[in-house]
Amino acid sequence: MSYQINEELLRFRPKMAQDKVIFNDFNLWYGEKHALIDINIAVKSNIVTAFMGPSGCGKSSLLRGINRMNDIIPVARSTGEVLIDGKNIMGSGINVYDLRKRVGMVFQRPNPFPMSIYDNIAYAPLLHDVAEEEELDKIVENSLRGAALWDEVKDRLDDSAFSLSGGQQQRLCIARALSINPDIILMDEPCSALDPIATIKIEALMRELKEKYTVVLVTHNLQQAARVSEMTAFMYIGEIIEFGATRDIFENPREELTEKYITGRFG
Amino acid sequence: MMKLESLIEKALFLSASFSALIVFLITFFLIREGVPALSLNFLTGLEWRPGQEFFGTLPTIIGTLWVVIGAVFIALLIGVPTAIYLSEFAPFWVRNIIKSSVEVIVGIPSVVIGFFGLMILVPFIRNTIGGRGESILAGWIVLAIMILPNLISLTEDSLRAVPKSYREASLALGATQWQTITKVIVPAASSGIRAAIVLGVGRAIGETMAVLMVIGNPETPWIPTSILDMTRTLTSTIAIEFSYAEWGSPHQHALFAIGVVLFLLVTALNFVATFVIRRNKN
Amino acid sequence: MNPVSREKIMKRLLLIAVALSLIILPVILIWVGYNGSGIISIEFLTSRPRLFEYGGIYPQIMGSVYLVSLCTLFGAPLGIASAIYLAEYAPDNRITQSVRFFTETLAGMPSIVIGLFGLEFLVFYLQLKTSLLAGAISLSFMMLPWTIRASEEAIKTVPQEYRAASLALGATKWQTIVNVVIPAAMPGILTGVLLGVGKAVGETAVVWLTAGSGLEAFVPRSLSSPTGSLPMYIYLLATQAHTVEGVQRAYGASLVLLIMFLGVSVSALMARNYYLRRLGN
Amino acid sequence: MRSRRRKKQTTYLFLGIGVIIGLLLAGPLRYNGVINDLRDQITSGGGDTIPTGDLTVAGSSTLLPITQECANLFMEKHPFTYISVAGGGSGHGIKSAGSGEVDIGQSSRNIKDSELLRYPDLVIFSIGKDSVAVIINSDNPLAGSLDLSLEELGEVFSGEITNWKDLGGEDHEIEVYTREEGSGTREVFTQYVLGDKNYVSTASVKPSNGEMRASVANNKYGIAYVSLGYVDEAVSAVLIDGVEATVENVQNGAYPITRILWMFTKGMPNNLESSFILFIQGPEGQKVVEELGYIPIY
Repeated sequence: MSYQINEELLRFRPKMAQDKVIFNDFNLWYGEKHALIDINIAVKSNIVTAFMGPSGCGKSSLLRGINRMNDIIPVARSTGEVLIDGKNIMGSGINVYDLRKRVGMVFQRPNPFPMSIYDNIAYAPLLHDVAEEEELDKIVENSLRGAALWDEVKDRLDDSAFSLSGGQQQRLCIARALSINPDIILMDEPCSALDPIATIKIEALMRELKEKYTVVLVTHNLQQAARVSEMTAFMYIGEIIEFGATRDIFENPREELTEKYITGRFG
Repeated sequence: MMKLESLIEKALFLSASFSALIVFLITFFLIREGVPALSLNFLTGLEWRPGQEFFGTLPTIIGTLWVVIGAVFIALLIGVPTAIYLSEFAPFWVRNIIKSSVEVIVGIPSVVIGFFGLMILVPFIRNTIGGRGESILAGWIVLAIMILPNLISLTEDSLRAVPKSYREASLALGATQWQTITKVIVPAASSGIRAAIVLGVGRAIGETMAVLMVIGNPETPWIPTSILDMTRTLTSTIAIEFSYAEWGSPHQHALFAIGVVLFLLVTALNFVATFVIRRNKN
Repeated sequence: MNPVSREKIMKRLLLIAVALSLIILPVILIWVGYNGSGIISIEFLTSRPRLFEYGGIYPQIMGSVYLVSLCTLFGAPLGIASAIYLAEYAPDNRITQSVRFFTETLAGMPSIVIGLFGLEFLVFYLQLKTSLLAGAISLSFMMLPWTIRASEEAIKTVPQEYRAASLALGATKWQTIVNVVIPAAMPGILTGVLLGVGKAVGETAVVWLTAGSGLEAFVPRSLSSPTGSLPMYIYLLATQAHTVEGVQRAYGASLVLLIMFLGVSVSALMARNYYLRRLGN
Repeated sequence: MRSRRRKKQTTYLFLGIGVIIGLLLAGPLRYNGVINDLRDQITSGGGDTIPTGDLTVAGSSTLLPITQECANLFMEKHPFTYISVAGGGSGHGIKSAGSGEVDIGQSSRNIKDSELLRYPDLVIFSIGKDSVAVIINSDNPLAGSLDLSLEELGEVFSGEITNWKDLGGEDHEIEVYTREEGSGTREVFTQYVLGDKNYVSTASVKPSNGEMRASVANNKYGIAYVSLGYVDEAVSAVLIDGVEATVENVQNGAYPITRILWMFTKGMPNNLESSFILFIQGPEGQKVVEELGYIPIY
């Protein structure tokens, strides 16, 4: 089995990039279940970092550690540190709502609100009072442009978000995440519910987004990780088995487990 | 911000507890007024003669059960097939028409249905079947009409909630549609149907005006032996006697005590319903 | 018998049951319409009752409107707030379970018991007298659990993904509920509230004991005025009229009440469709 | 701006609901205010002989039509009064008036000794009379000709005579209807006809005159007793000792079964209360009593 790794990605060296998110001895439990075990990695800024692994390995939980979305699960509890730009977001005195304003998130299935396209984007800026009414149109346009959706929807902003196709809906969700002007964008298997054409568009978008944002991608699709991410973490049953440049992971994995997974012998 | 959030949560909790508060108040006031009349004799006595201060409600309780059980049975006989038709066979537009027309029945004031029973149903029963017309049978029909709509829509909901894959699996095994319905879908929806029955029983026990107008309410109720017998229900006894009862008299206390019995019956049913629904979830 | 012919027979039996449940409504509607339409006139709808069984039913129509509006004013916000708590906040513990249990108990409470309670507690104990206020509050006790049930159901069917998306954008729980969950649940909530309104419009036993005699000649002048209502008027005339005139008025009032109920149902349907369209489903 | 539209729609919705509720509530309140203003003007300038003020009446639903109609007429005559009439039944009326919750109570049955003991301040007025007629179905072969003594009637209603055959009619069970315990009609019927006997236990209890009549009109073998005003061509009245139940026969004392309709106040009535009670007892009120099928007090 061979993977086609993007030319541009081959030039990437981890040392070239700055650390954006650092996990220090991060552990997470769901009730009795130890979901994440001693996570110690650093996500670099302005690249795409992929978390991959078989289902149930904890990759989504790890992603949700970055914007503390695990908090909304009543039985979840965690230890250790998660630093964003050097500041521990698990610490006391952190306003979780401000944190989430800095970290946009895109979910597995497109989940636009049952509102118009415009209102979907305007939702968060209005909520946080960041925008004057006049600026709102600008924010909507920029967010939609950022998600490469503007040209397709600019004449139908008042239509319901559900009138869009699945791929368009997912890009709308990306635009919505951009509307709060975050530093980091989390994507939780954003293409798993989409067809190949829509997937290609989203992947192209990810490559554009990393110019301005730090992108963290959860995927179970190895091809996708190889196509878009500079760095890849391979996880298995709550642990990081291997973390490094995507090229290294795919071409010379250090761990036997990684190799087995890459070559499709399990997972 | 967090403070506001927790304040809101507390306010919402208070709203939610309000219904509990009402139930407590109802219990308190019913018991306060009803307890003087509550005794073993009240529940097992056979004679109801308020003029002579005999307050035995056993025939009334049994009469209520007769009326309610029969009505629910008739409603099931008509309602479940209708629900099956709606969820399995009916084209979309037919379903819409039937559902909305059945739901309008809920809105017909019970007084109107009782009036209908008194003017049409009672003479019909007397002339074709016999007896006085005012009978348990008339009560069955009137009550069945009143609980039918809820029964149909709840049953239909639970039938529709059965996953499509069950149907496909059964049909793929060569079962006919009818076999699929009786062997797979109805059993799968049975807990929902059970809950609908319990709710129907509750509604039937509490129904007052319509039943009161057609079941005859004999002077001294007896334990019914035929469906053409007249009988009394708990609610009809309160409704017909309440307005003239002397305030503070044993008669008034006895009527409140009937209220207590009604309350207990309904609460017990609710226990059962909760139990049925909980078992459904597990 | 082979399965195919049995299937045919079964289907025929099914259709008989369907026909039976379908026939009830037209029979009653035609019966009421046939007997009641003769009396309906502008005069009947806009004047007040005279000499018990003559005159019109204007105060009764308005009385019903007042009672039901006030009852909705009390019942709906409380019901929706309770539903939000039960669906979004309530931890799965004893307290929540008992709150839910009591709500269900209230839903099953016979209306005559609620009427007795309204009379004891509101009319006598709180000294509200037989009045608009006492009637409306008692009615709202009846309506409350239905609103709670329907709204909770509606709120629970809002997909979890909406909440996750909103929270991930930095919205607080309450902001999420107000801006995303409630609008998405609106069709269900509206239907629930209007269902409760429909129940309240036709309720007799409760208003009998708490609101008024039914024969009132004026629209209520204040919250403490006795208030007539259509169901009570129908009950009085259906059972106590001396003459054909009176019975005819009972039918006429029944027709008006049915039309009011249909009006509420149709507006429920329209509101529901409007919201569904806006939500784009 | 698109952004505002969504918020505005919601705002309009709530505004609309608010306006509707406001209008509904404003109606009664505004009316109240106007009346009070007018009343203040009148009372400050006029004498104290004009009845003004609010009056509440509650009790028997038998008297309800009389009181309601008289209240309407009274209010037309005295525009600055407001009389609200509630039902609730005789027991409710006695309790409410006795405890001062309403100004005037009304009852279609006699006040019991125990009630007089509990509410010793009650001052009692009669506003009309009622008579009770026994009715059978018009298709009954005996219709129009049935003539019973009070004693025979007692045997019919207590179940000692159970077959029409025994009264000279068809061979069929007699189906008895009666009013509920506590009803004034029942009380007077019991007093004159049954004495100490119990009603036959298969007697069907009907909570109103109208239902009594409707039941007999629909039942060829039924027998019931109703207020005189409810006798019409749909049913046939039974002669008692040869006397027909008519207003004249009641007034001249030939027809035996009568009762009195009562009103009462707590303590001596004030100006407004006495004006209203006098109005009902006067010619206009008694005309209403008569029109509604009851018997005037004089």
